[in-house]
Amino acid sequence: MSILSLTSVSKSFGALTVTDGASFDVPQGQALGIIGPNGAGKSTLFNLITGNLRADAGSIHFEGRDVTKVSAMERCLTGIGRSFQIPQPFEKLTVYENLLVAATHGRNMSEAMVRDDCADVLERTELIRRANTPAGQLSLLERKRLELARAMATQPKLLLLDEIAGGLTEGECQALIATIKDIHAQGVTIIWIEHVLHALNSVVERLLVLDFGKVIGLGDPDEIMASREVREIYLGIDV
Amino acid sequence: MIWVDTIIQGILLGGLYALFAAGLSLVFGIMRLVNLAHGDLIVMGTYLILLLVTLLGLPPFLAAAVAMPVMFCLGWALQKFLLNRTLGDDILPPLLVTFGLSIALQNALLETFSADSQRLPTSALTTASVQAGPISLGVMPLLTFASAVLVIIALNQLFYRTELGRAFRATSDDATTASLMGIKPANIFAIATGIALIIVTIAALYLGLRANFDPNIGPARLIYAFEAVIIGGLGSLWGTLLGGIIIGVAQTIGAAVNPEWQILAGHIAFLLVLLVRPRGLFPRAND
Amino acid sequence: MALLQTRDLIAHYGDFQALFGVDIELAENETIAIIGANGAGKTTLMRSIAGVLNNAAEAVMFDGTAIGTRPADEIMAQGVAMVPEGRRLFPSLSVEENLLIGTYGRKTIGHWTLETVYDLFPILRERRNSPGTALSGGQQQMVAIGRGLMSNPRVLLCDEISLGLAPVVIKDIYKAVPAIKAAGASLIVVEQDIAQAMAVADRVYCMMEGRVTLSGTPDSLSRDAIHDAYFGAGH
Amino acid sequence: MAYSVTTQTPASRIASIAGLILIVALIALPFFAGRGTIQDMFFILTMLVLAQFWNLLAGYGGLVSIGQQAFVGMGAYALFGVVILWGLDPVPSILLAGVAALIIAVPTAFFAFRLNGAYFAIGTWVIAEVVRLLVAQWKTLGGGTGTSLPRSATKDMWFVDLIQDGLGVRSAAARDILAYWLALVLALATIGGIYWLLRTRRGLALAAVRDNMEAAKSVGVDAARMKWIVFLTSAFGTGVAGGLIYMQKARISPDAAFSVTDWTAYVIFIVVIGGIGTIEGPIIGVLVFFALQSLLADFGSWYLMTLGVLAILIMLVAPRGLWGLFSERTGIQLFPIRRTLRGGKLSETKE
Repeated sequence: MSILSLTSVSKSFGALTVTDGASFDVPQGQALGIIGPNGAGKSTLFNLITGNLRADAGSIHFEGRDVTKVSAMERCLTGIGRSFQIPQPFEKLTVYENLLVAATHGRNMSEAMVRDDCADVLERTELIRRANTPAGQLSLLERKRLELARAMATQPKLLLLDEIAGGLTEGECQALIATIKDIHAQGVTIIWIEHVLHALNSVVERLLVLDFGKVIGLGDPDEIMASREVREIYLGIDV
Repeated sequence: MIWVDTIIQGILLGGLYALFAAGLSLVFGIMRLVNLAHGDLIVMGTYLILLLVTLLGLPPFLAAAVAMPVMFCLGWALQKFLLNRTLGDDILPPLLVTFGLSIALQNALLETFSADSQRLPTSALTTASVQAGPISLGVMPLLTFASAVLVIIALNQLFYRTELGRAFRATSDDATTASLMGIKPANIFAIATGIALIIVTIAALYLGLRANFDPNIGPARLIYAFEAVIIGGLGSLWGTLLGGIIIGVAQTIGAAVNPEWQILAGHIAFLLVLLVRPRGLFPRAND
Repeated sequence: MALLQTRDLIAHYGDFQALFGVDIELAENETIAIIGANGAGKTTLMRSIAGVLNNAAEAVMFDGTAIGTRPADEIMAQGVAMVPEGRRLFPSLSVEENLLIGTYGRKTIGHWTLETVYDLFPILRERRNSPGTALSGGQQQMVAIGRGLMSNPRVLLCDEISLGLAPVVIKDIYKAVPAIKAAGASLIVVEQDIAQAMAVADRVYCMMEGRVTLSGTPDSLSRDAIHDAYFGAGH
Repeated sequence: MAYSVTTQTPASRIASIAGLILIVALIALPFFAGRGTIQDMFFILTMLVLAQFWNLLAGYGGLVSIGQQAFVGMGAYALFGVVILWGLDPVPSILLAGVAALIIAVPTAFFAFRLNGAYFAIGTWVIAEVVRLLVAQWKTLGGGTGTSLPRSATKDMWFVDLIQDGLGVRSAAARDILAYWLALVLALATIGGIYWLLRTRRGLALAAVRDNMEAAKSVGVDAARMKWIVFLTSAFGTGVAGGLIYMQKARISPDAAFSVTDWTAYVIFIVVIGGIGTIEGPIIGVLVFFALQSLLADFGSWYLMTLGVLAILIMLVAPRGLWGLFSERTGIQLFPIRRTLRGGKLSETKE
């Protein structure tokens, strides 16, 4: 059964169409990667799925329910969690408090009930030693981890990751991949936008290629990457 | 017939409110700044004109012409040295600084000119009226309205026909990119506030000629101006004129029913528009 | 001597450090390309040179003067113009007005005028009175480049000018580069499209994580070296 | 070892002990202070309450209102209304004052929330004007000229007899003492209530929305509901304070009860000077404000001019106010809300 399904979803900003009739399904428990050149509309697609943007046309179903017109806040409560491409921490709150906001509101529970869960997420994302540091003081890697941790704190069924590995060193990237694999192994469905292909390919089972807001390829990662068309569009070079 | 007269008086009154509002609208349009001292600046303009009239013996219209460059410089300096420093993502600093300015200005006027109400000297012109069929129209209200229309035409010409207007629009769209094109947003903002204070001077002239004034009436002028701007839709100058007219007509109709209801009727008209069209009658697309 | 140079350029956004000591050089009449993945610091580098971000004075040298602390409008007046990422046309200005903004408040003497820009991109002459936002992406990019040229700059900074454009359109836009060089400007081109960068540039810098990881002439750089510098080793 | 959370700091522990001593002293004040001091303290405490609620709105909720006089005036008029028309005792009527303010806060929010930022500010001001003009039409309460509380009502107020006998003071002084004690209760409840709110998950949500609205929505924070909660809470508290202030004054008029200077401008200055966005700020601010007023009150408009200029300077030079300056230097917070995680892996090594 598919946990998420998009049917002919479109979005324009003025004359510019950034999502152009996107239709695809994500089966429960799968990890789907999304690639495409800059400006292809990847982040817009995410914002449409999470409700930070409202689609102009088409419909989005989550667990069989039509959520096309549902707010971002409610979509979070139904089980859609996300990270932002440019980390958006609550800078004046500590790392622990960042998670606490997400856990108490995203799951509608009291602080005492979620305390240990938050600590657990902090341990798994290797942020525990920074628990009491204001998020504004974190390094890039830590901010990326916090994005992941905060999304995890809402205990999502579907987790959307937006370029979470970008700008990290190889070692940092490997550690992050391990964390994401671990989350995936627990049955969380993942959709992941990433430029760092090797990171993406070590996790996802399916790959979706976006260009000019259109889905131009969807399938097995190796086959997709092997297709000449995709290589040309994505990298702009014949490799 | 009395109703037609009431409505026409209201439309002409709307001209005055549009004059109050045009400066506020200009400044907001370019730098998204709401100047809470706007009403007090109008009152200050009126006192400046009064001062020129009494000290130099100038007729009010000439005094206003002399006051304009002074007010321009004041606006320029105010923006350059004070208000520019408050602009940013946080809305608190500009609000609180202009609110502090409003209180300080009001009390400076009180200290200097006392709380007694004053009036600019009237002449034959200011009390004259013309007969249009069965309706008698004051020359002063007609002049006020004509001035409002002229100010709005002039602003539109400035915006769409001059290099400065181009820079205004570009800075309003995107100040960072404008600076990449060699425009200094800080200077553009200072000039805009200077121009707003020229319009304030025109509004001040008619405010002083039309009725008595004292240092405390600024905030009410700010509120009328604000209502006209919101009704018209943020950033639309012709909308601002229409907004002024709606407030003016509502007030004269309210006053015709019961003199105590004049101000209230204007506010209620504003709330009704807000209820039906939260973004005003002519909203700009990209706000 | 280099026309434009950065020396140990460091940039922060709040607590977050985006550039860690970047050194690049641009000679008179040269074109250099900066390549790198998202978040590598390319746009930050451009914004630092153009004066949107403040740096140490000596960190950016132009024509022998330290300009690192100058505001954007002064740097522009000195002769460094920028075509910003995402084109950033002024939505309330027409095409022609957008171009004229490049000459605000000064008389510029040089090759580029409304006429010569229209000759470079003839389609803009037809659409001169349309609002900038009504144009296609490629046409908007032409306006953005034209707007930068109108000040007759000595250095033109082009940030991701092929972003979101179809390959055919990108080719069209890059056709203008020889004319721009012929009129006497030096170019810094930020590109994600590696092939395009290689084709147009005299020299290439590759950035990763706020540092230059590779530089040289296009011929001297192997595909593998670029890949490693671009994505990090291991792919 | 399991994890635990604390918000206490050494400074806050000392502060809470000092606070308890201060509260006892304040309760006992009428036993040894003169009537003038009691009246001054009443003024300080009621202004503090207004300042705390405006700070909750603007400092924590990001809702800059210039229309707080609507709630002061409405609360005050409601109190006069139920005392004069229904014959209720003024003391319990203070709570009805809050309810009345709450009732007009609902339509106010409905209109004002349609406006953003600065326009929200003026919008609340317009609505306050509308309420003032409507109340001025209420002829039974004196219309535009206002009215007084009937002597019978003020004389027989709850507790006045007790205080009169217990402290051996005259009826007028006993009423002042009663008003003072009520103001003290209100101020403590306000500070305690706001501190409690900030320490709940709603308080976290407020901070999150202030930092990053989009991200807050994406983790399930209902930003719209937070706005309503803050606005209505602040209206209720401001209305209660308004009722209490005019119970003590015993005379009301629309111009005084809906004065933008008295009930909003002063309050804004108090918060800005003391430090916006902290509980300590309004406390410091009201003390500075009272000191300035005592020094400069004879100079009339010079006093207000000074306040206006001072607020501008603070906003430009030290936007976090006097407490902010102190707190940044020393790191001291008397009302800490930061949750510190302890135990577990954090206790393995000292940080």
